[in-house]
Amino acid sequence: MPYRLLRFGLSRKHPEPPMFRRHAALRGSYDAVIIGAGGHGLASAYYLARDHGMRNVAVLEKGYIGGGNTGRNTTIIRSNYLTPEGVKFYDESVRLWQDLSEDFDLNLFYSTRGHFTLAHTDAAMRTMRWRAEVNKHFGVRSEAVDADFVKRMIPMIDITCAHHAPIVGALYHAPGAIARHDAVAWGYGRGADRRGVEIHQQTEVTGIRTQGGKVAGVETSRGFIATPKVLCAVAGYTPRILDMVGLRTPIYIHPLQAMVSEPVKPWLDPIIVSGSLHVYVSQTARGELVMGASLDPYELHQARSTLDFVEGLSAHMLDMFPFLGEVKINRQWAGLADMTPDFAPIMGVTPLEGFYLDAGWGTWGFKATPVCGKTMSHTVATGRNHPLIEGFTIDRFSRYMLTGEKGAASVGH
Amino acid sequence: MKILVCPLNGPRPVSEFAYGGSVRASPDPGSCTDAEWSDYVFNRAGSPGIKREWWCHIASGYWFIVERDTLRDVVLATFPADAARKGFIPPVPAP
Amino acid sequence: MSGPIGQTGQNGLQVELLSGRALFGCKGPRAADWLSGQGLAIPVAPNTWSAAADGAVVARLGTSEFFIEEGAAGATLQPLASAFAAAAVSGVYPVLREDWAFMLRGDDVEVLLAQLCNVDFVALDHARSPVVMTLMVGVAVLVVPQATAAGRQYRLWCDPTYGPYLGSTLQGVVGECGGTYRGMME
Amino acid sequence: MMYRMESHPAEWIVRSAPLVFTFEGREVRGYEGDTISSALAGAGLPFLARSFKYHRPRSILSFANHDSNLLFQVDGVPNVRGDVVPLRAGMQVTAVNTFGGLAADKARILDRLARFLPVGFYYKAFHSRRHFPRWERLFRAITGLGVVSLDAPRQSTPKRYAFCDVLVIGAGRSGLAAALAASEAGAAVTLVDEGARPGGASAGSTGIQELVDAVQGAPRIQVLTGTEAAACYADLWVALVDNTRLTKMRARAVVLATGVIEQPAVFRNNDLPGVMLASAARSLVLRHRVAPGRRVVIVAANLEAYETCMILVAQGVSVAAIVDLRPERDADPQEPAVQDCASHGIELLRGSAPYAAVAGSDGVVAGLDVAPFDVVNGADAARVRRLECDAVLMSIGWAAAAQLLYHAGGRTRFDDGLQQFIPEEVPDGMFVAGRVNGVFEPQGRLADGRRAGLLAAAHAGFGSAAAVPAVVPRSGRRPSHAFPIVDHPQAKNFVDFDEDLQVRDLENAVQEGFDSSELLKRYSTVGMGPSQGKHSHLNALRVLARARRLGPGELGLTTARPMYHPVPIKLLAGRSFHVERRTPVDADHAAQGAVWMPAGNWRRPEYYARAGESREQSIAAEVAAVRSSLGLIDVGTLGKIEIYGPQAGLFLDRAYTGRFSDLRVGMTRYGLMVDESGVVVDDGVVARLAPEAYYFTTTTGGSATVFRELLRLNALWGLDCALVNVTGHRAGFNFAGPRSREVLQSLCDIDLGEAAFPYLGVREARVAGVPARLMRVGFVGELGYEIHVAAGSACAVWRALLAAGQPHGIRPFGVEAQRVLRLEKGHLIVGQDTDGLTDPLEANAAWAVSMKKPYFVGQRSLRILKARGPRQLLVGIEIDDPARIPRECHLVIQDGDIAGRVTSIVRSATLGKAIGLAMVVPALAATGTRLTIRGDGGEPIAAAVVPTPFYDPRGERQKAPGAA
Repeated sequence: MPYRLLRFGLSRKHPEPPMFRRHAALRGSYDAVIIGAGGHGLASAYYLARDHGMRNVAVLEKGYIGGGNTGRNTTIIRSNYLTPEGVKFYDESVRLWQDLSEDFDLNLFYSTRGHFTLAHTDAAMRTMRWRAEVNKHFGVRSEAVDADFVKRMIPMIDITCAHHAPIVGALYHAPGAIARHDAVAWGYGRGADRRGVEIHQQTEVTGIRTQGGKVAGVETSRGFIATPKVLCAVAGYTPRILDMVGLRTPIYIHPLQAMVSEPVKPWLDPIIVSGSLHVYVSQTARGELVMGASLDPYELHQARSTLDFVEGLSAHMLDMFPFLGEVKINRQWAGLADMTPDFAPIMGVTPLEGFYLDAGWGTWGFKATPVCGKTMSHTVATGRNHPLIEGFTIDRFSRYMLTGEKGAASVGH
Repeated sequence: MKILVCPLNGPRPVSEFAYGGSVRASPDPGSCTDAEWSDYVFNRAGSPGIKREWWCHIASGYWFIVERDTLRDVVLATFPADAARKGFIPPVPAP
Repeated sequence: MSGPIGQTGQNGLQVELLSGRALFGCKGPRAADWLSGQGLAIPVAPNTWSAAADGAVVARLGTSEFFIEEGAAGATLQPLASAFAAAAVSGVYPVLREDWAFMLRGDDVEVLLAQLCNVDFVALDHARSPVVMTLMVGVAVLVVPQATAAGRQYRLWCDPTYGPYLGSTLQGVVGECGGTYRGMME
Repeated sequence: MMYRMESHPAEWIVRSAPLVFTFEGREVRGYEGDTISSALAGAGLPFLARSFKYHRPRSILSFANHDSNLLFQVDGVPNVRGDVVPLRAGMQVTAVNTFGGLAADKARILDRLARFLPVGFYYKAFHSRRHFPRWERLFRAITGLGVVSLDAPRQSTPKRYAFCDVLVIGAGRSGLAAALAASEAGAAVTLVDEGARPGGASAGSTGIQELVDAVQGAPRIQVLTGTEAAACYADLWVALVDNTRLTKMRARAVVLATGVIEQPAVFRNNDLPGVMLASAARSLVLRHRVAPGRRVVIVAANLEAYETCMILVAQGVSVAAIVDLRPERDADPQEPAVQDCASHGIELLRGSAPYAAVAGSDGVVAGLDVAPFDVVNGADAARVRRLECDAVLMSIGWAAAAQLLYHAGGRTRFDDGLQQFIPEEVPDGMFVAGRVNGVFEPQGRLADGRRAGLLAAAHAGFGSAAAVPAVVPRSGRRPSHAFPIVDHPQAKNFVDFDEDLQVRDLENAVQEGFDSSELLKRYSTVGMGPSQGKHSHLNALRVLARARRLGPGELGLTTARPMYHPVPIKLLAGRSFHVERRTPVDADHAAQGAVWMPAGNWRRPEYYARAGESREQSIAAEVAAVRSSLGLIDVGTLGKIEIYGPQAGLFLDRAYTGRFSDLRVGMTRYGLMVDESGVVVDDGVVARLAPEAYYFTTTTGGSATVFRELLRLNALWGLDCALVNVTGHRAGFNFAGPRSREVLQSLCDIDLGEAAFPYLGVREARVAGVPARLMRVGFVGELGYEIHVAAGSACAVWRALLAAGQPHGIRPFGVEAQRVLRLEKGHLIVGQDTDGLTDPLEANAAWAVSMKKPYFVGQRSLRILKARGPRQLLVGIEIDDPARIPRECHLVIQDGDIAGRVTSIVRSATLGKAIGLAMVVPALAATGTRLTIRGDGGEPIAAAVVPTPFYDPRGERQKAPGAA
């Protein structure tokens, strides 16, 4: 029992202040407004205040803190990407992740578990080797491993996958980790709040005012606020905000679903991903199996669940882990994913001066939370793209200079 | 599961169909600018709304058009594919 | 009336793999005219079928495609095929059909179908002789319900490269339902 | 202490069929008709389980599967729900998540440490980067519930689709009435209930049996008991789950008569064994003849409490007192049931509340401290009085079982009178009835059920809605108390029994800023346990509302998501079909020793194993056979498409980058396909059979998607042509090698002479008497013919070709040999030598693009890409030292940067060198450029850019007259 817990037993009143304050009213103006109090928005606010001294900042959230994809994703953190841009970017994120709990003095349960991307065909194995080679080039610990290695590390797996898609090997990524997703938003939120940033929940942005090609302010459900800088960090809702400023992007929205089992005694240590079986799974510290599959097949702006999803994912889970038949699925849910043609995000400055974009996260925005905060806060503060996001700028499409990250997609899209 | 009413095969669950994306009018590639073309190729009207979409009934290979509210996931109407003929359609050269 | 839901028992439930029946397919804007021209009574409505005099199944797939399976008497296809080969009519195009063919019958045949496919076959308007194109255990199939003295039976066709899979799957499910499977299956 | 009562005619258990099983290793007796929980309770065990967090002793709370106190490990199966799972003889039952057994559980120390483990304590410590891993190991050891046995076999379960006009969910009073009404209107009705028998909570009470009989006698009603409606999805797609299977029910209309879930009162030690919901006691007594105790105290706040009291008294259970939270005037003094209780001399303490329950030596409740109580000031701790008892029943209110309504996208509003969320927006085709609809009077529930049943039938097309009474017959009855929560300085007043959450845990969470329902749930984990908040959400909301000084309606509940009860993965997975595709000669391949490799749904021979040959030797021998004499490969997995009509050529001109309208009849041409952005997506061979007839192939992987996209383009363009997909109906072989012509000629009825059938020609002919389509193409770089025949004749032709080739040492060859052969010719494979962004210029395929055409898909983008210039180029490479060759996807390194990658590599015996293709930056693309490739160990491998094809650069062998 750590000493720091003693105070809870010894003090009559609960010795903890609020993590974030409620503010009666909005101020008339802020130096910057961040739309979206998810991990990305709050991380950007945190680093703006901590590293760039911008504290007169408002974070506007139409729902509640971390209520979007931050609280709906399957919390996998990795940097085993395919393109140099992607690898460098996510590797920096992993570096930041590792110290985050101590930075925040909040336990994020950042848990390095090792990450397997299973290959069931030669072609898939080729991609794994490609990713491993690029990863190693940038000092990221990834290896293309054979089926024996997989069997040794995950002895309970059915290596033949029900004689349906035999595992021929995998990309093994030792730094692969999971974390308690909500706590990440809370940690950044508390840190930003303590530095003077105002977080306004249940505050919806209804419009964005511009003047002479520059951002002038934000219309909200609680009135207008003037600001020269707006950061849009609302993955899943990005197009709705972009319509307010007439900015066109390739982003389209598909739901991404997930499900979780009842708690059972932990038996699965690493994170397992299978592209061809459309499965990713890890087991939390509570003992729940958290599982995801591929993107829903058509555009939809509603986080509804489907039966097809649980049926398909359950069948594929049993292909890999046949003994799970009696384990019960407790809950399923969905989030809305910003998809892009090249499976890379869209970040940085935009044609509208003072309007900054952090979007297009597809299915992997969570793992980028810290590095997005770092790079977007730099971009907002200086008005210039951070070097790490040069490959992700919005103009890459009109220039036909896409960043091909599809090969690193965790599951089929 | 969602039901789509296929003009040929009648009401079937969405799992019998393949989604073909929104119906989008192409600019004339001969006369449009590079910017107009790349906008057509890559950019999307990503906001929710009532959209016309391509859907294919897999078992019969039949393509048709669905008018759907992408916010509520409500199918408002379905039509045969000629409802999609808008914008630039390559002309048939004179023989 | 709507779909049944219940258990199957010893009920003559049977799946049979039918092989060796000749098939013919054609499509195109003038396919209907040409077939009528050959003296064949063709179904008028899309996705319906009719039985030729010799028992051949004549199915209209959509508006302009036709699928014909030789009947027991076997008098329809040979003349048709040779006539087609002879006359290269524009607007009528050949559709090679090498499908695997199945027959599903028995008291609880709809109960069996309910485990394979999402279509409510009981609720179909059988009076208009419907043809159903759907997915069955993941495979595109052509289904023709037939009324017989013994009750309703279902004819089933699929792409031959899916045949072995569909056959063995049907074999497994019909077995679990207390029925039998006939036809060579490795 | 609970005990088994003497038998009763209406009991559900079969006294003549005792069942012996073991619990925690000790033998216990129950009866057929018992559930695991009722049997253990009936056997008089003091407590049955340990709680999730503090490992406190627990016993029955809801006996309705609405709390997770009673999850067991049964015969190796984790988290078996004792409330509902029928007892079987010989069951081996143990408690889950104990350390050293139920009684001696070492982890019970955690209960003492509770003060030091406040809400979210695990966020507040254990996170130094150095020590976290150690703490985490500890956490992972003590969390979780049951144990998964890793050697349990795969279970396949049946699954079915089902259909009905009206699905009624819940066979209680209103559900039964709804089913009857709907069937009378002519609808086919399916009535489901999770209980073992129809009747729901009302089972046993007056008038129910008559209803049940009526339903069972009615036409068109199918009753499914033991069947849970686990979820309701879009368009009334309902997942029904019983213990053997998942049924996917498509209903035209749904009646939700799911009733209500009884809620616990919150007071200190309200989790002691012996403290349970009144509804639990009712079911235990009436169905399983298990008495809650010998001296019962009822905590009351509604009429049901008094009804329960009279039922118990009638069954001979002695009730010591009723502690009613309500002041006298609100306590239904005029109701007969209330007066009955009084007349039976049962002490009624009104305006009083339980302040704390007291445990006896065996851990079971032995007394209840009660105190004067009102909603404003709470309990008066100064005037506590102890009531001796061995059971405490709670009957203070209900929560609507509206989960399925939320699943389907419906909305509710909070009704202050009922203290319940009642339906406000109900999805089209769904109708709500009975207590879930806020209707509590028995007669009202009948009327409401009838109303909903008729509306549902009308929606399904039976009868008219106009005739149906619109009003919901809600009465002034107040079934639920507004704040059944009593504070206590020593806490242990539990709101959530799954997660061991006390009132102060929630208040502290709110203090820390988690002050909305969603944030409170996420931080405190209230309602996140296996029972998904069925017994905890409403009280948690009340605590939150008090702290925020708002009404529950202003805050609202979190959205309920599927499943209603957790569902075993095996039932969701069902049989799990794996679609497999086989070419017609699959069996022959197997007979010839094929070693398989998957290709989408297909399987293809990687090579043919032969006795005494290694894999490499077999592949080399297959290559050698093709180069020196003859080989045969099954290419039937290629997509095969025919297109007919006056505008077929025009269609292909638009769909492919090349021109085909000017292709001569009887000739073939390579076809390359790009998407609108100019990226290479597929390739194949296009043959012109007749002026208005073409036959073309696609890649194996692309066949389905390419054909579908071509159909879409045809629908869009409306050209006069028709597409036919013959991929599965036509088999295809490649018969290749210097001897191919002479051997094929012996089987073939047309002249294969160079003049009659030149390179790249296509002909219709008979091979071995079978109508065949021959294409003279050179993918492997030798004289060769692709032979395409109807699937039904494929085996005959395959065998004839092998037989005829026998004298020439023919070998069937697999995908590996073909990779070598095609690579020696420098042919690319789309998807291997190209990636998701490769355009034709980068792929060195500009020769296959005709920019002069008026239009083709991707043409406009290719103009832009041409101006942009290539970002990479596909080049041939030769490795200096054939002994040390890189692997595919090893990187080309230039000045420490990534400058490309090897896309294909092979050690060519034919050429005696290691050759390959690489995608490199343009600066390194010039022939002769030296490349450094980083090998497996990171060691540099030297190579040079060389021209392709590597083998027979001028293509003489495939064109030549065939003299080898």
